[in-house]
Amino acid sequence: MILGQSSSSRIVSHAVLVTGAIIMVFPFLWMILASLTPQSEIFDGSLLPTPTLHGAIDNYGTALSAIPLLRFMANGFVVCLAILVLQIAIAIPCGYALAKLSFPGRPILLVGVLLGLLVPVQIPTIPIYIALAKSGLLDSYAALVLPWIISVFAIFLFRQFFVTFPDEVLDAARLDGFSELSIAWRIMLPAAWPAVVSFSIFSIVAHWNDLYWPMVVITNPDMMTASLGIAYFRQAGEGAGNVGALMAGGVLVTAPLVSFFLLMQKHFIRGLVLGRH
Amino acid sequence: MAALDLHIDDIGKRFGAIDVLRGICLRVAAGEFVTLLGPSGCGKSTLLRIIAGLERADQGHVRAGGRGLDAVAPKDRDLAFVFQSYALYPHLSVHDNIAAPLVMRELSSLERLPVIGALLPGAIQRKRSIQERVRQTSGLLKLDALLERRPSALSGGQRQRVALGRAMVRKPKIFLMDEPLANLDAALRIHTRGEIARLHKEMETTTIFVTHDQAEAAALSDRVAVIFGGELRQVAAPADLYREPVDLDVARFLAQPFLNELAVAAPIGGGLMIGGSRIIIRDALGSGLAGTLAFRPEHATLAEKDHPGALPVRVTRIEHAGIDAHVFVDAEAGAQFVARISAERARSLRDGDNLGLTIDAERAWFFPSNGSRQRGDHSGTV
Amino acid sequence: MAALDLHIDDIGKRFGAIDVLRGICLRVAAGEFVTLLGPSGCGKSTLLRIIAGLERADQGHVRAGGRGLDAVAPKDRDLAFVFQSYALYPHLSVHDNIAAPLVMRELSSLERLPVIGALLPGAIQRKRSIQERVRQTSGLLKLDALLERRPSALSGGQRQRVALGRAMVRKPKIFLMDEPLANLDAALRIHTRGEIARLHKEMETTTIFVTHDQAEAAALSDRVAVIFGGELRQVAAPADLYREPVDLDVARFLAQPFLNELAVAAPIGGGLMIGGSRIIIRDALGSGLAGTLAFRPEHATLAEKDHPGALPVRVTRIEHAGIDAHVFVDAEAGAQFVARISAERARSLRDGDNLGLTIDAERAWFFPSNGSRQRGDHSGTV
Amino acid sequence: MALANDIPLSSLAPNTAGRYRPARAQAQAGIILSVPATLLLVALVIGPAILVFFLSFTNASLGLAGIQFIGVANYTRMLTDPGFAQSLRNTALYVAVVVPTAIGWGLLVAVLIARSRFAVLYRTAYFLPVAASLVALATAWEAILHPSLGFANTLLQLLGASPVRFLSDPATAIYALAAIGVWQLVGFNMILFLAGLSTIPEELYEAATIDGADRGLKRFLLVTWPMLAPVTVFVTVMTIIRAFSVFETVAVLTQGGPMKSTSVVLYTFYEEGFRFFRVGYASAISVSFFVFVTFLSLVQMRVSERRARWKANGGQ
Amino acid sequence: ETKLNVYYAWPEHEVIHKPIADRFMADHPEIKISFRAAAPSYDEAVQTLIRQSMAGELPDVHYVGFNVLRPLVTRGLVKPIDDLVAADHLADKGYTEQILSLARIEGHLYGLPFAMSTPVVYYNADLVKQAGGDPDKVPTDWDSFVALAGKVGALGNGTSGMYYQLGSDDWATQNLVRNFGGQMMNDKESDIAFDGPAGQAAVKLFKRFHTDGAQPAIDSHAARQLFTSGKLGFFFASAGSVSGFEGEIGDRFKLRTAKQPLGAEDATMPTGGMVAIILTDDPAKRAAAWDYVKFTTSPEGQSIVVPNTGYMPTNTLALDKDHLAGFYDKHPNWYTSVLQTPRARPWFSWPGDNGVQIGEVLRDEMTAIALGSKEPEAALADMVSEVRALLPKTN
Ligand SMILES: Nc1ncnc2c1ncn2[C@@H]1O[C@H](COP(=O)(O)OP(=O)(O)OP(=O)(O)O)[C@@H](O)[C@H]1O
Ligand SMILES: Nc1ncnc2c1ncn2[C@@H]1O[C@H](COP(=O)(O)OP(=O)(O)OP(=O)(O)O)[C@@H](O)[C@H]1O
Ligand SMILES: O=P(O)(O)OC[C@H](O)CO
Ligand SMILES: [Mg+2]
Ligand SMILES: [Mg+2]
Repeated sequence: MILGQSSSSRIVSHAVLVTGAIIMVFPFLWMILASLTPQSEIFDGSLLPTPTLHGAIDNYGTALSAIPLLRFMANGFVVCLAILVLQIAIAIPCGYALAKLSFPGRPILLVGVLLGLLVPVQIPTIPIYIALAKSGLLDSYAALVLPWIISVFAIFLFRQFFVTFPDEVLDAARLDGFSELSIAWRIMLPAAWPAVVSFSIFSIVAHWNDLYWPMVVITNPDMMTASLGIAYFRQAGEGAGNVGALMAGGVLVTAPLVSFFLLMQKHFIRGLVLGRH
Repeated sequence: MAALDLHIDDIGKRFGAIDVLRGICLRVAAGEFVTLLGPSGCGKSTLLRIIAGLERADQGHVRAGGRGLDAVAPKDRDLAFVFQSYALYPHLSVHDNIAAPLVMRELSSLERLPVIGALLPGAIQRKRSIQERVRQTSGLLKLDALLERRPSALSGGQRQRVALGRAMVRKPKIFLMDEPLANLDAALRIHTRGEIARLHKEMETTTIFVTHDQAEAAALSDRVAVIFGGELRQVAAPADLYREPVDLDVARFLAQPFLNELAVAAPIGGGLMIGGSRIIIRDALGSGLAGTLAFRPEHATLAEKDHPGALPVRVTRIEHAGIDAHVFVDAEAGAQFVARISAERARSLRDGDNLGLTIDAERAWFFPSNGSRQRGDHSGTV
Repeated sequence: MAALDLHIDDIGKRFGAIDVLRGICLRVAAGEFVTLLGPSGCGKSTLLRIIAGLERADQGHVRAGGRGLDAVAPKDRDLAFVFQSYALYPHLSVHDNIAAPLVMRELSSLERLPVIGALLPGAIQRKRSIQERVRQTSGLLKLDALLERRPSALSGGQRQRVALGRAMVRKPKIFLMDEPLANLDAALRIHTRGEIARLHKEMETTTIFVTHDQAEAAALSDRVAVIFGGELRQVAAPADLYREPVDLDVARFLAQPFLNELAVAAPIGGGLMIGGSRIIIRDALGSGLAGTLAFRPEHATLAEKDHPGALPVRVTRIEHAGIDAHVFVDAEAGAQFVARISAERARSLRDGDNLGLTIDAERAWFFPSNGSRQRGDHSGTV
Repeated sequence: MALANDIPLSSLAPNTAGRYRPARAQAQAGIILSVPATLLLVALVIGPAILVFFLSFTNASLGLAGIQFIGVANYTRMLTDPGFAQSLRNTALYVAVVVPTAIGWGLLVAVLIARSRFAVLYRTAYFLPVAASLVALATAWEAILHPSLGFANTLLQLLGASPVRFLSDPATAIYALAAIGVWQLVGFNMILFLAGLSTIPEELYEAATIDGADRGLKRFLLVTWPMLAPVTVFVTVMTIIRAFSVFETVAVLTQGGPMKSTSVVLYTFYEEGFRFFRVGYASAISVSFFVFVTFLSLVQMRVSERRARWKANGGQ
Repeated sequence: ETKLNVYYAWPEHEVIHKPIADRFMADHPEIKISFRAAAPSYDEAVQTLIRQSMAGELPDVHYVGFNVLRPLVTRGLVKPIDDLVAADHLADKGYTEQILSLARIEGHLYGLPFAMSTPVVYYNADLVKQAGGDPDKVPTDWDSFVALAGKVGALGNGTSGMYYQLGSDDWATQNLVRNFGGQMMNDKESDIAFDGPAGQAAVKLFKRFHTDGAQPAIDSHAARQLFTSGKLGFFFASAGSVSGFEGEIGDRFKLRTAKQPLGAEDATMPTGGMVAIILTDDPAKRAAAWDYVKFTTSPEGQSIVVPNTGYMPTNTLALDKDHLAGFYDKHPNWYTSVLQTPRARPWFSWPGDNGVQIGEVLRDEMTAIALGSKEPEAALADMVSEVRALLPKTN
């Protein structure tokens, strides 16, 4: 620690941070409180909902019985996981090739990747939707997963990560008898682990939250993802619906991911840092 | 173990418009320890990588034990490479790092798989044999206690030993080492260099070692190959190199910490006036050549101020160097020299003292501006 | 320029459970050049950072020119710090890097703004003065041609010079340098160390210099302070340190590349039998102390195998080191020694030669296992 | 004297044909490794994007057969369509609020957190919105922002202010959505900035301390801000793209209302394409969207390029 | 075994669809009913259907809003069922021609009406009493109604007077125009008609709701929450929500319904509700679907629909003693809509492909009036021009 940090500036900085943190956390707090409060008392004029046991039982009971919430979440997990695994499986070799191998077409591919980085993900959705419709794949996991398995962002991220990976290790591997393919899988993949973690968070956040695409391709409730499911649940009862139960559903949908991310926070930062050196 | 000789034949390499290597020819005998020495960027690493097959030469050939290597893939060249940055696999334990070259060579992809691999009959035996050899190597390098650690949990010196282990484990016929000591601190560098010497002695593997530290090169090598700007200037045993550098560049580079130099516009009648005395440069006699007279600090002596034939100088700085000391002196007309004298004697000297500098002309060199050096021979006193 | 003396008084520092520094007392005279020397992790940087105010001592005081610094912010301590990694601002040009300490001190935030700043009357003058001083400094360091470049476009040596320039530009009263040469290659390290010596001579600023390279310490310093494990073991001029190390650690550390050591279980009647001769260790006489006899390679000589009183040894390796060579020999019972002899003589030696080793007992030390060293005195022949 | 060079034998060195080429082995591997990504890139990104470009010159309509080339009619319609103009305005407003606020706040938090003793606590709090399911939390926001019963208005009334119909008032709805957008992005940007901050060598701060920039704005301007330049470019581009692509909150909370005051470009695109099936027109919107975002990102990158150049040069 | 895929609007209607399907499957073990995720509104449902039709993913049975049957017919997604109706002699089974006509387009019958509603006034009897009104006699003319609402709004404590819900389609807007004896388009559908005096009166009245009736300019989600938490006097919505409201309100206050005030003698109102239609082409499925559609509209099906929503039955036999006889006596809140049936007319359906978007235009302009950002006349003028642009050019 450096000498001479004034305590007044420290107090100001804490005040700023605490205020912001309260704003950040408040919706969660409200959601949790509302999920424990009987529907009729949530908007009873008090500042915050006041939880009761039977309210909690009611709301969570409704959330779990009125809609197949667990099924939605399971769909969400399957979809996010499938997308993530495929994205990584496709992006890592490509990122490695772009970073460390010179092959014909590499400059073009690199330009393609950079261009792809600029194309907002919604742009190609109309042709993809038509293609999925024509091949009868709407309302399926394939429809939810396929369009996203190529992530130019992942390719770019891994490429940046690999560019900083020491060439000497690759040379050592070549001398040790690794083929280029086994270098990609046996050396680059484990080495990219921190970047994989970072990317996973980017990817899971994006696809867990995505409403746009599920809204377009999914009509069968058996195939709904968590986001779509909650949006759907929200419509029930002409929207005013059962706020308590809705919040209970929100808590259930949010909890696993939040806990997972909080655990992974540090790795996330580390992955980003390593990718940048 | 059988070592191989290595013939490097007229190797040339360009990167873009730059000739990084030009017509390098070098023969390394089986079991010999040769150092490539030269300033940064002179092409040492490039040459080493060409030998390893990691880089393709634009011209020339490499042959080992009589076999041309040009068409051989790096992993089949039966040589091992030790990198300056160690180049360990960061995700593998020390054991697995050392085992990697064996595993990749001796196990099929199927056999390398963790569970299935264990079920294949041949694989078990081969895996045992690999483990045995890793154990031997780690014993030799005193790494036994570290086998389970990741490289990130090792000190620089330990990492370097693991890198050596990985290179040694499959008993290659030729060792290539690219500044393996550069990242270590002074004490560790000297210690590890002793270890490399010991290992070479034990295994007698043909070794090519890259460094830009002349002391390291001198301490380790049978012969030193000095490279400047992509050209091989001189190949010689350390002692010979010390005594007979072929040109001013080499002399300077090998004279760390210091080389005394005196520009000579044109010798007067083949001789040179220093401090009222004339040094006859025999080889330049009558040629009227311009050039540089050079001599090492240890070949200069400090005498009384009015010593006959000595150059009058004034002490400007004294640097201690163990048993000796370097004394920096100014001569007239701004020339500066360094003399290496015993620390004992240096104790009696002070900055500002007026002394006389004499040169051991037998050991001084004359390097004409164009061409290689001629030994400066003394005539009479200096 | 007026230099300040520096008193370091009983400094102690803990990190967690570890005592990183213990009761360090050191007085540096105004204008003196003192080096902190010690192995990695011994606390050199921590001490330097405490002096700079970058770290707070748990105990003790730092005073400069009689003024207590404990309550003074780093920027007001009137000292400059040169970092091992140079710590240049990568986004600023060389000029702006050097100017940074002046700009930060002498211009207000408003005046630093590019356009508005130029409109403020006082600022223009002060900016001119800053530019003038930057120019002076860059002239001194031969950086004029590089002023517009970014650090990334400089070589290691140039970066180091910029770092020095940034430290010098505001003419601080004390220089602190933390291994400023560690990242340079061998040749450049020696060159830059000469430059630092020259600058110190010109400016006569009190300087504390950290290194773990004993040659560097010896070459540069008026005095060297040797630290081991957070303790100050010895402070002495390089030549004294060379001759009279206070304990075995110091002796070893200062004996790079090598120190000969011989464990002595218990001197027989205050004497020690080597090669059939007895060395009398005067200070241990009659005390029956156990300890280590140590001597430097340059204080061992190689004689004929049957030289009277010489220890019979066999040559195992010869390392060339310029005018000298290190000869590694094995004695009976596995003891190993190194002798430094002239390269001339070494040429006649071969591995496996049988010779006799004699020790210059006048220069050998005896370090009892507990306590500091006693000089080993010879009795009769060795 | 030692022999300087051995004698070259190269005169009889003939074929270079059999030479092992490290480059060729790598080229083969490079192609194999990049083929899946290349194919998918073409099939799922570039191909469709090109198709969209062509569709934007047609009157294609989902479900109705027969496509006609109608030139730039979709584009001229876009220019004259007040609905589209409105959605552009809304998007611009949203972006103008979200981008600077989310970046500035994220940066402020990161800088303050980096030196705080409660860093983990704060970081966790700010990171929560990133990890949450936006749709669920949007609903919580809706309740909090309820025009009369919500927490926000209860609080306002307690403080003596008159209630604000956040999401029901066309004058405030887009800002309410922007606030939710900021809420969700701050933590994300903070994490990116924290990652950037952790790469700044401590020695640089120490050098600044000794140079006289030992705290506050001085130090921030001398070290932190310039050193964060590359991260800032990244964060800015990411934030711009995400702000332009706002969809979830609109779809869930306002469906573009009230009175189209929150119909942003992407939502308009969705409505035109997937609700009203005007594929041609939707394509034209998305093409313009792409051009616009690309243009903005490029401008941003160019502006920051100079600041970041030292990094690109591999600055120490 | 035949599988039927059923799709309906309004997720909260699960409370009727699921029990009906269960009961049906119990009787027809060979038929398996599965549901698609409910659409949030009739308009969304039809958009989704059109999308699904392109993917060949149409459900087998759908409950289409009366207003959006027409675009499905125009797109050829539904086939007439006149033959089936005739073959089964449905006319004798409680399906009156008046009700079937709601599903008739250009002379063909495309489905069986499943539920019917009219707009009713829900009110908080406690608040009305507090404001000095008579909970048993809600005003039947707009002036006194608006005045009473204004008084409720003036009660303070965060209370608002009324909320005329625009909803997610044009039903409520049509209702206001019809309330003054107007229509949306002329009889030949050659031009719009809502810009006449009735339309003028409608938009002006809507403005008065806000200026005089203490209607807050908030979205219907928020308003509904306001009403159910006892802070709103009157709420205009479909009679189909009675059961939902009662459930949400519980005994927090006394919920009652009343007939809408009338703006003109010839006032009419659009009939809300939906038609069960068959979308599948597969003969086996069609047969099963026909059985299902008949069942849902049978007295048995209807006796599930009515108590759980508030809709009026579409099958007259449902009121018999085995089913709903006596139900209305016990549930006066349900009966209000029945009282309004003489004025009920088909919910007008827009020609062309843009019906849904026309609905949006109307809603947006009405919202502008609510927010005071446009004068009623200006808003009406804008509606006229925008709707014209969206109507088929051939007209
Ligand atoms: N892949 C490459 N592309 C272009 N130039 C290269 C490449 N590799 C090396 N060079 C250039 O070739 C020259 C020789 O490089 P090399 O690495 O062999 O030098 P070196 O003697 O090993 O130097 P050092 O002591 O710094 O390691 C340098 O000028 C370098 O910049
Ligand atoms: N901030 C810190 N927290 C905990 N331990 C520290 C910290 N800084 C230094 N240390 C420990 O204090 C000891 C002394 O560190 P210091 O950096 O002063 O050593 P040094 O002599 O400069 O070593 P080197 O030559 O490697 O630079 C080391 O053991 C180090 O691990
Ligand atoms: O009566 P419903 O349930 O058909 O609904 C009618 C309208 O859609 C309400 O806006
Ligand atoms: Mg190199
Ligand atoms: Mg240090």
